[in-house]
Amino acid sequence: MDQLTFQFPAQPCKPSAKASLCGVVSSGNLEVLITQGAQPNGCEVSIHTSAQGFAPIWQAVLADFAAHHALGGTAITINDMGATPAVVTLRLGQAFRDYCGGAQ
Amino acid sequence: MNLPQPSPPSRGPSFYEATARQRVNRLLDAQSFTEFLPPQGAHSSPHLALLGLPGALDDGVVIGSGTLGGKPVLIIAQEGQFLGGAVGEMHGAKIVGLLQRAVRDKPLAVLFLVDSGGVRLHEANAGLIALSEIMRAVLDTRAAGIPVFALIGGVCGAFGGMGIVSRLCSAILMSEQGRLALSGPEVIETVAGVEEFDSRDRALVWRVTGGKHRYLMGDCLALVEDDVEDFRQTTLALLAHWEETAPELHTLRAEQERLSQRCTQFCGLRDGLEVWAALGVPNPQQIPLLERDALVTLRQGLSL
Amino acid sequence: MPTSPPPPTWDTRRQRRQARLQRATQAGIGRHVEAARIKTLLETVIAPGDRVCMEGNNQKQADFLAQALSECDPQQLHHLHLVQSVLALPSHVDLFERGIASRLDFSFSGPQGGRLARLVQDRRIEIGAIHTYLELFGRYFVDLTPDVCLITAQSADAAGNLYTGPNTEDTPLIVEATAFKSGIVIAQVNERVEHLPRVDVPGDWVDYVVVAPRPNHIEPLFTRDPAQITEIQILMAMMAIKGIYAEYGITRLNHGIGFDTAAIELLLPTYATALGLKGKICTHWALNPHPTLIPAIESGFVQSVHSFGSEVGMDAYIAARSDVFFTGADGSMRSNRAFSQTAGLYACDLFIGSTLQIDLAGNSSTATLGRITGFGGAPNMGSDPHGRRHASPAWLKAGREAAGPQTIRGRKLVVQCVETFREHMTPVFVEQLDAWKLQESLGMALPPIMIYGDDVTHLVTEEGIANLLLCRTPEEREQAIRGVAGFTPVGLARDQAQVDQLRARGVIRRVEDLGIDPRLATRDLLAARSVKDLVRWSGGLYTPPSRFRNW
Amino acid sequence: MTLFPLLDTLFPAGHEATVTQQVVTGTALTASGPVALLGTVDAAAISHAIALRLAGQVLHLVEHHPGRPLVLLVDTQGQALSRAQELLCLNGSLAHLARCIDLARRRGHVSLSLITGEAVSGGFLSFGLMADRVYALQSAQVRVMDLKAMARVTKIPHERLVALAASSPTFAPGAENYHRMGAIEALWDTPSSELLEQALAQLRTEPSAGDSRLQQGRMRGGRQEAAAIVAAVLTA
Repeated sequence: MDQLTFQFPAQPCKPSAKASLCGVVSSGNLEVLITQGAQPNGCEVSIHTSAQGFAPIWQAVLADFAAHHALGGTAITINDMGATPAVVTLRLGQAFRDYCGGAQ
Repeated sequence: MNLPQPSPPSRGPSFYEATARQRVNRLLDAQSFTEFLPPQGAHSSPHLALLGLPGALDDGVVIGSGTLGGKPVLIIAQEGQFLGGAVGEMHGAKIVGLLQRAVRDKPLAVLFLVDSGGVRLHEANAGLIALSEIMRAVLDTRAAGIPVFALIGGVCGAFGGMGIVSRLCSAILMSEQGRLALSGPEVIETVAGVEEFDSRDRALVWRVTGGKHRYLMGDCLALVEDDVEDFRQTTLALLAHWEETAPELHTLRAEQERLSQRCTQFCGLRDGLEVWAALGVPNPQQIPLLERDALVTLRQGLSL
Repeated sequence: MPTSPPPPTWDTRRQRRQARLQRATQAGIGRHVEAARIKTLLETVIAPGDRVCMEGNNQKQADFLAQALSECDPQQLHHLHLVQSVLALPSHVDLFERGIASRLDFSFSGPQGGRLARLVQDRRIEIGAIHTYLELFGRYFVDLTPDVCLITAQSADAAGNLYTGPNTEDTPLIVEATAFKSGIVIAQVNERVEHLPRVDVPGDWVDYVVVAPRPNHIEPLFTRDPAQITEIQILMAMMAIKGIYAEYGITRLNHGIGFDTAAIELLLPTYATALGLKGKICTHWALNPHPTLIPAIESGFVQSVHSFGSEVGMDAYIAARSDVFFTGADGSMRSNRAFSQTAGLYACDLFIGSTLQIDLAGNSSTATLGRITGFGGAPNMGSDPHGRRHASPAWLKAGREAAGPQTIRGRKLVVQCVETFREHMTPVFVEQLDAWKLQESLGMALPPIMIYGDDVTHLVTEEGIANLLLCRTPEEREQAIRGVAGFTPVGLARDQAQVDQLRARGVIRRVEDLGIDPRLATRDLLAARSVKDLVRWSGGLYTPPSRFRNW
Repeated sequence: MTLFPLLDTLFPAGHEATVTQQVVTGTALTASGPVALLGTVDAAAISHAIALRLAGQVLHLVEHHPGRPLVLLVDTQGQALSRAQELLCLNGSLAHLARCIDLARRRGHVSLSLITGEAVSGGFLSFGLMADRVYALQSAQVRVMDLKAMARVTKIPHERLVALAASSPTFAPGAENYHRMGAIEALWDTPSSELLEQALAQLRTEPSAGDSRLQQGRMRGGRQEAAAIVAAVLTA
């Protein structure tokens, strides 16, 4: 298991929920929890993943997501069991939509 | 053969496919659910972490309170997709805590959405003890006059200790996709051989453990569609007239008689088809294809 | 005094055949052979060095005869040259391990791919070539004509006429090549009957018939459980329908067997209908009877389906839908792999399938190290037939995109639909295919590439669609591929400026460029979410195999 | 120790026990009066037949000997593994057995289990673990699954499991682990009538104290999480 943490600069978001959770930790899937973070202009991500050695890909996937979404002021917790980047992006999108009440 | 006309399937949200969280939210009155020990602020199982496995923030079970038809209920929903919904230390303790809370808070009922293979092997001892505690807690809850309904229709069914727990509940509601048994077919196949139980023969697995068979045999009270809304409506209908009775010698005597009698009656049978034939079902091989309503009608016609 | 040369003989094959039949008669074997005497028959009528074709494709198998041949005495039968579509059964490989056969020309090996690779490395087998089906079928009539064929059918009558049932598949073709070049035709059947429902192979083309102790094995290869279709596959299916099927007006097509294409089939009654595409796309098919096509058929999308073979559990449904499927006077389906392959190659405007690896030139392969799997139908379906003459709007549009308005020919659309990573984070997009290493390690003449890059017209991934027809240089083509390769190393090494430019030109189109709302990509969009749903759609006519049931 | 010498040791004042088809039934005398004996031998696989015979005995006890303590003798390899058993809902018969023991408790019968041989999964859950207190002989084997099988199922290397088992009582087989986790009250090095009398006496002084295994598990350091989680649910 790998434990990874990342921080990305991001535009502040306007949350409409205290927290949102999407997905289930199961083969090829993951859970994404978004809660309030410490820095309004940044996003902190903490990952537990069963797939070892993919830190650069996580970095790229998350940086891309952070570049396209106003994630500032959030903390993202991820428990992963080998989800592909496509599934990661999908779950991040679902969780973020819930967190912002449908506003993108 | 009297075939149904081609028809697109009903499009309600599938109970089988939904996650535990989706089941809870769709089963209870809208917006009424409050989760106890929600994922935010929770930590996942330290035992899994020790084994190098990622855990889930809810440890595979969602618990909380809400309303059903405006009445207060407590709810437990196991997540079958996470490690087979299996019971570990934290998972089990959440359920025990919820049931203790039921004894204290006296909700109208506890809804137990079972979706589990039983003990989580990664925490085997903790899981087994937790299951024993859940068994005792279910009986305590019922003894306090609060019904506990088991709803079975998820990907993992109810196996192992959770199969026992389900049968300790006041009533079981199952969809035909649901399975209820003790040992999983894979376990029996591994130990006793493929001739004893071919776990890849899924039609056989369902004829032995599936919702329709359990319903025909009276091991579950209600057969429902694989639709969260149907689970909701059936639960509401049952609760409307439910009276939870304290455990009595005579009821257990009656159950002892029922179980003994049927062991004699169906002794040596190994397939649902044989049992259904013995029950007097005219075309047993048609049972798997029957729609839910037709099966319910058929059962009402049997002298059980 | 000069001796005159002996007069030439022009019927050595026929004489040889007569001699063999006579030996069998002397051994007391007539047209109808007892199962217990099958090995004697094979050892009597087959000779060392013969070319033998054992029927077996990806569905039905002459498994009883294959097993019997593999148990023959290698002292008597050796150096056989197998010429057959598929090397699928363990008994097929046993023939080489036991020294009965030594040479192989084939198309596909599937589950036996690992054992086959080891035999090649140990030099216990010589491989002539890995063919596409149509090439191998063609060579049966040119230079690989079987001396003996071992085939399988549903039933036979007293005269040796054969009924194949819905799974006719390769039988008529193999028999024709063998019987009309003085070969010997041996058939295993599931039953002897008084009257056949219909005659698929005339009895005078068949020399021996044996009732096998067990019915021939048929694999439910084309059954995809809708429950396993992912949201990503649904998203890609939406892109294919809106970005390719609708834009080119694809009416005649063939689908691969994966979940990606099953998703497309299950979106026709929902998503495609909502887009107003009913009657405008997907009306005519060269396709096995996929259970996942049932909702589209029931919704009135589909006018015609011709099939390579049947599918387990679909027979009653097919029989009840004779407007759609090709059925005999008896009511059951008649399939034919050679005809359907030809239809897929020449009469269809689009092939779409999936693969395990794609390189920077768009070459794709399902070969992995240590296995020789060969190809299924994909290479014929997934290639542009340069000899095609008849036009269709889709074919012309593609041709003009590739070569400008003055082009003198159209193009078939060949689409690869893949998620950029497979399970265990294995990238699909690679700098170099494993096929090249496999070629080297096994000393093959060609790398086992399934679909050549220059035949591929479109790539669909979760990141978008790349239209390779619009690329004008190899560099553009490479960047277009990188531009939809996601977070794979190939995708991360893209030239972002060039990719942006390709997107501006419409060569690469993202989900948002296609006007697709990714939030709709949920399993609720599937016309059927389970095998049980398919049964309901079929009105109970579809009876799925046990392993696909959860009721 | 085989059953009858063990019973002689535990009940010097006398006992009448019979074994038929792996089921032990009988009565024994203690200083404080008669107790009912009930259990299985030879690592019985619990089937419908065994579960129903055990349950029937418990119902007989409740009906005919109100208040008489119940001593459960545990020796089970788990549930019977067969298709015919599952066809008739084996989990249902085991649940029925558990309910019968629970009824006895609610009717004032104190109960203790003694693991004499094996105690495994379903057979243990529905019978031995339903008693007020569980004791085990030092030689008892308590488990869900052995580590080799567990390694196969969980795909975690066997050596890793063995190494981790040394520090964690959570997953490895062993009565001592179950003691640390609160499910077994004590291990009896040398079984004796004194130990049994003490255990019964203790039960009588704190009848129906409820399920205290969570607290025991926490106090003994074997289950660090469970009690706190239950408390948190109650205050959530």
